[in-house]
Amino acid sequence: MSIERKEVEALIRLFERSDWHELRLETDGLKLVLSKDADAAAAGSEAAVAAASATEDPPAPAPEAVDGLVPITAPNLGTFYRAPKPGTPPYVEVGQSVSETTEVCLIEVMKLFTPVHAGLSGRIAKACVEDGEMVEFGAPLFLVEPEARAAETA
Amino acid sequence: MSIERKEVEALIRLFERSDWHELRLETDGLKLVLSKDADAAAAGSEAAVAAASATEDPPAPAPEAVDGLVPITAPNLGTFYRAPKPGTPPYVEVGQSVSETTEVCLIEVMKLFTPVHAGLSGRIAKACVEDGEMVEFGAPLFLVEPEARAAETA
Amino acid sequence: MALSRVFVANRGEIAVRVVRACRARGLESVVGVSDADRESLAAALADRAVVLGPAPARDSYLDTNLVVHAAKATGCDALHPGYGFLSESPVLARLCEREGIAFVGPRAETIERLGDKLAARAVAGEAGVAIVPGSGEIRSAAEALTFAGSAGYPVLIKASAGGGGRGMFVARAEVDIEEGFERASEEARAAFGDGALFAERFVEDARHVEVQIMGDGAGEVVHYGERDCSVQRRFQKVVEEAPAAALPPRARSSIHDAACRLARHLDYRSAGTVEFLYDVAREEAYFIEANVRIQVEHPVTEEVTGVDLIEEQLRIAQGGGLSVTQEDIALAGHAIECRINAEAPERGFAPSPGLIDAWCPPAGRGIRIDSHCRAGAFVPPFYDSMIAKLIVRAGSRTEAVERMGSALAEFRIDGIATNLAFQERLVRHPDFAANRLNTRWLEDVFMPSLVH
Amino acid sequence: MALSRVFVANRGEIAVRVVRACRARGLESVVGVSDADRESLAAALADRAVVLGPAPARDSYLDTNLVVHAAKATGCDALHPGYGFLSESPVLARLCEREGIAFVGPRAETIERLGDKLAARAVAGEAGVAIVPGSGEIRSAAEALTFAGSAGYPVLIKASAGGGGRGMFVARAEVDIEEGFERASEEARAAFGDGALFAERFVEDARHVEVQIMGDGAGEVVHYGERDCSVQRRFQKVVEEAPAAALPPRARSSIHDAACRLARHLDYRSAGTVEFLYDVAREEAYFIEANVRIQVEHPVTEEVTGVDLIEEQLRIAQGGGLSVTQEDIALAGHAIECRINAEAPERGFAPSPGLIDAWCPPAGRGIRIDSHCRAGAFVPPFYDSMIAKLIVRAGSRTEAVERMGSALAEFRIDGIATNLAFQERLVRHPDFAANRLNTRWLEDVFMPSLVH
Repeated sequence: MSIERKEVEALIRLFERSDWHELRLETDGLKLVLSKDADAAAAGSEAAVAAASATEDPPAPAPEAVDGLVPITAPNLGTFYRAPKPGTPPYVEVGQSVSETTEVCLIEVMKLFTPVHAGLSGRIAKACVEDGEMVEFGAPLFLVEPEARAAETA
Repeated sequence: MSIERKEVEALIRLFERSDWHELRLETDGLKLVLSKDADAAAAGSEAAVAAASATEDPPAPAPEAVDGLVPITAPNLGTFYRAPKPGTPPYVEVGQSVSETTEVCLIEVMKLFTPVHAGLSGRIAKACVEDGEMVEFGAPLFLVEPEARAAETA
Repeated sequence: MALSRVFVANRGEIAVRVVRACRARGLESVVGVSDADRESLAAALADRAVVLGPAPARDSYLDTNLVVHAAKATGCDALHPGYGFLSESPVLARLCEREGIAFVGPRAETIERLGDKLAARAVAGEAGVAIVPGSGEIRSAAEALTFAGSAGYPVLIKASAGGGGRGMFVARAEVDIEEGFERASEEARAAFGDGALFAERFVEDARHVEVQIMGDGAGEVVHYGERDCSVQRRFQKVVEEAPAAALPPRARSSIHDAACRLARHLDYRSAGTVEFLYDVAREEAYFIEANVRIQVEHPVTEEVTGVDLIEEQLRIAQGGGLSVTQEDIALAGHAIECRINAEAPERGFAPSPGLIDAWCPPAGRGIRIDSHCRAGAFVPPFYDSMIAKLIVRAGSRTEAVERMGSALAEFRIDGIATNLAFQERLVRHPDFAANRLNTRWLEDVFMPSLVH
Repeated sequence: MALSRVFVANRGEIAVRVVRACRARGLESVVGVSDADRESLAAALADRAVVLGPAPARDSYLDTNLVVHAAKATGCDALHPGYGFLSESPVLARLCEREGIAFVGPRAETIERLGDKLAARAVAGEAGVAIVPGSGEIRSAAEALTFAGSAGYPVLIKASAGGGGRGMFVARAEVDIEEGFERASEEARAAFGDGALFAERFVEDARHVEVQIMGDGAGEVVHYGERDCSVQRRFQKVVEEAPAAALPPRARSSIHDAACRLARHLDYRSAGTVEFLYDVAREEAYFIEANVRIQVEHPVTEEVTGVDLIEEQLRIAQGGGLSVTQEDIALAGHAIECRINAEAPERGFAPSPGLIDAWCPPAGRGIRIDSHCRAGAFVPPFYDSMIAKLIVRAGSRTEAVERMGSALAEFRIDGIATNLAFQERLVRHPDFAANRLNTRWLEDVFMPSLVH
């Protein structure tokens, strides 16, 4: 083998993080093919081995589309408030349409209240946090069905 | 990704040590193909990356055939003597034919002299150690051209 | 005060260190991390980790309100600021006070009085602690000239608000004063938003020595001996030792006394360091400044005294006072710390963040590693480049130097550039072994010796 | 004797430990390894490594002639045997003597006199050291019965040549004697090729305590306090501590004196351990045996005394004598060692050799790891399963127990089964915290508590 193990490891990590769908590497004695496409057939003889069982924890929630829904995430840690003031109606309700500049909630840090904007157009599909709860940076506050898709299902 | 990195690493190591020519693994999100056969074409799109440079040290000398020559190795650490006694002719000379039971040298440990047998039939192609030198376990003492090949080149 | 849960307002090795100390004292810990540190060792070891904000420190670790909000929201009744970041911010200390959170450090007013260098010099004067002959605030090059005329050259012009070597300039003769004043003033404004300057005598052959003190906040103060941190690059410490083996006994006891006097004068609470410039030729030590927090180099003191300074800080915050009297504190052996950084000395010490592929630290008798790194850890590009502190202790300085050389040689880190080889060459230099060092040795003697 | 190069006749962590100590004393080191240990850490750190023979220990580490030949052929003038393997072989010591190689250990005659248990008891008697009431050699079940009748039950029947728990049997009443004699005799023959037995009173509530001694070979002897190694499984130590906190002061000083008396009686050279059985009910300590080598658990003594026992052994071999007098040796704090093994406690402690995928040991203040392992290392199936010694020190036993629990929880080893979780449960058991332990606690109390 003329390729170092750590190089292979580094490549695999790089690949996992990348947008690439396939990575193919050939050196003197080793050929490495990584693919995220389950349909991409790998050639060669069928010296298959049983797949090792997967035990990794589910990935942490990230601001990516889930079932076509896009989260609005917390810009920092703070306390989540759905309404401008106690006793007033919430900024948004589930089912309501929002545009990029719609204020959807407040995040409070030491009595400083900062409005959070939707950041995209669409329809509020779900509220993820209870009023008055602490949220961390990056936590999903609402799930939004983006406009294009909302139009389809309307 | 539902496969753990360490599992991939373990597989690669396993593969490197094995006699297998190809290993193919599919799990939920990852497809891994390892091949020692430079001709085995891997399918999929051509998202090739430049091969990482290989910097691993050459493997330590092992009792394996080199250029078709087979080493006779030291059974333990000791002092190597080519002749039964000082002033007497050596057990074997380069070019000489040996059989499995031919004594080829002595290894001395604290004045205890143990003969080393050739262990195979063939022709002594090279003496690797000077008389009186310390050798370690596994060190090549002689290189032997095995009988079959010796017959060919004779 | 009965405390139960400590908010750790820091990252890296000191966050790990504080989490471990909390556990040792039966306290829970919550660490506030940035997005880049979600997977950090401190986050894994603490009872809980919360993500404050995105990776840049100003949006996470340096946001005072965010930090205190997180501490309150997670039910913490104490906050440890570590070093760097907000550790010397009187605003944080005051906010904690107001919110009923025990700040593990001095009172806000102490931080204020010692945080500004001019104010600190005044305090030292009140406490009868000698300071290097220096000016009050200087507002013009002309004022600097006048001072230099009476104190003699060379003269150091430096920012009042500063620290870390920024806003400093050495004037070796009259002709340098004008330029020095302008440059120092500019840098001070740029770095600290405050152009106030002062000037002082520049000691050519100087050692940086500092005394570790601890106070209960009610007048009781002890010291844990001194450290020598003369090996510096651009005013940043590179190697630290305890004790300062080169100090004559008289100078040693004089700085111990001065440090305690200063701390007692302020009813100092928690851990602090009083820094002195030791004039080798005159055998005199002058007060430089006080650091109102635990310091990076605190482990060398721990190794020669056997005390755990972080646990002691926690005990004081809990209202338990000092665990020892001065008589109980005995020093034994010698300890050295090398700061291991993700940086490439051969490329001007450029930071080298990235993925650590292999992490094989030395181990065994007399070896201590304070670090948040391990194989597979990612060194983010947003923060300080320190990835480990390698600390050795031995019976004597000579043995400790030998042990440090071997330990550095054994330490293997793959995947990123480090200063391991640089540090090894440094501690194996004959001047280092012989303790022929001063604050300029690294730049004037050692660095040039590497060029070939 | 001016020495320059030490042959390390061992493997694993102790080989690494000896290599480092050689370096600290300015000595070169050559390590003799088996084929399986070519890539070991000791081989990498030593100035040179030579491959003695194939993996099985009898063809490499246990071949006396091979070891001495390798030492001579590589120009070594001293040999350190570590522990286990040939460390207590008088043949090796004598061969070294004959070949002009300084054996880092006692003289061959000392090893002979203390190596056989019956002979050792006789020596103890000469030196006025109390032994547990016991018999001379017993040649039949009848002789065992006679002894038990006078000393009282229970009685321990054990092999004279033995060690490590093999060839031992407890007879609780007359009816057990016959079977015990037969089984112990059989096991003794099988394990040691020598069926000689003796019997002694079995102390029900006993602690295993031992005194670390060091002699210059010319009559000067010091002790470094004692250790408590009561936590044992099948007579194998699992956890060791220093000091033995449960010992009353009178018993403590009595074993110190007895150990020194024994060592002085033999003009003992190098490091040794005198083991005692402490009868908790009677508050009496009886001599068990002496170990004529450095022991696995020596680091706990180093941590509370500050001395480096391996370096001290080397100094004595170099003719430098003892570095300290008894008055110089002061104890501070408490240290605990847990043996970390590649074994699966839940599968009857089956050894689990294999490849270590991840190796993330705890680190920081008060933590010491003595180990030859790292990520990517292969634990070969041919030898002892110990892969690390985790040692903690703290100001008190309570703090040390807490630190050990945390350190074990932090320690992560992937790829092979280990006893980390087992050790963590052990040190977190209320009996362990309260130091309510004896030599049978692990098997009689702790192990059953794991069953659910």
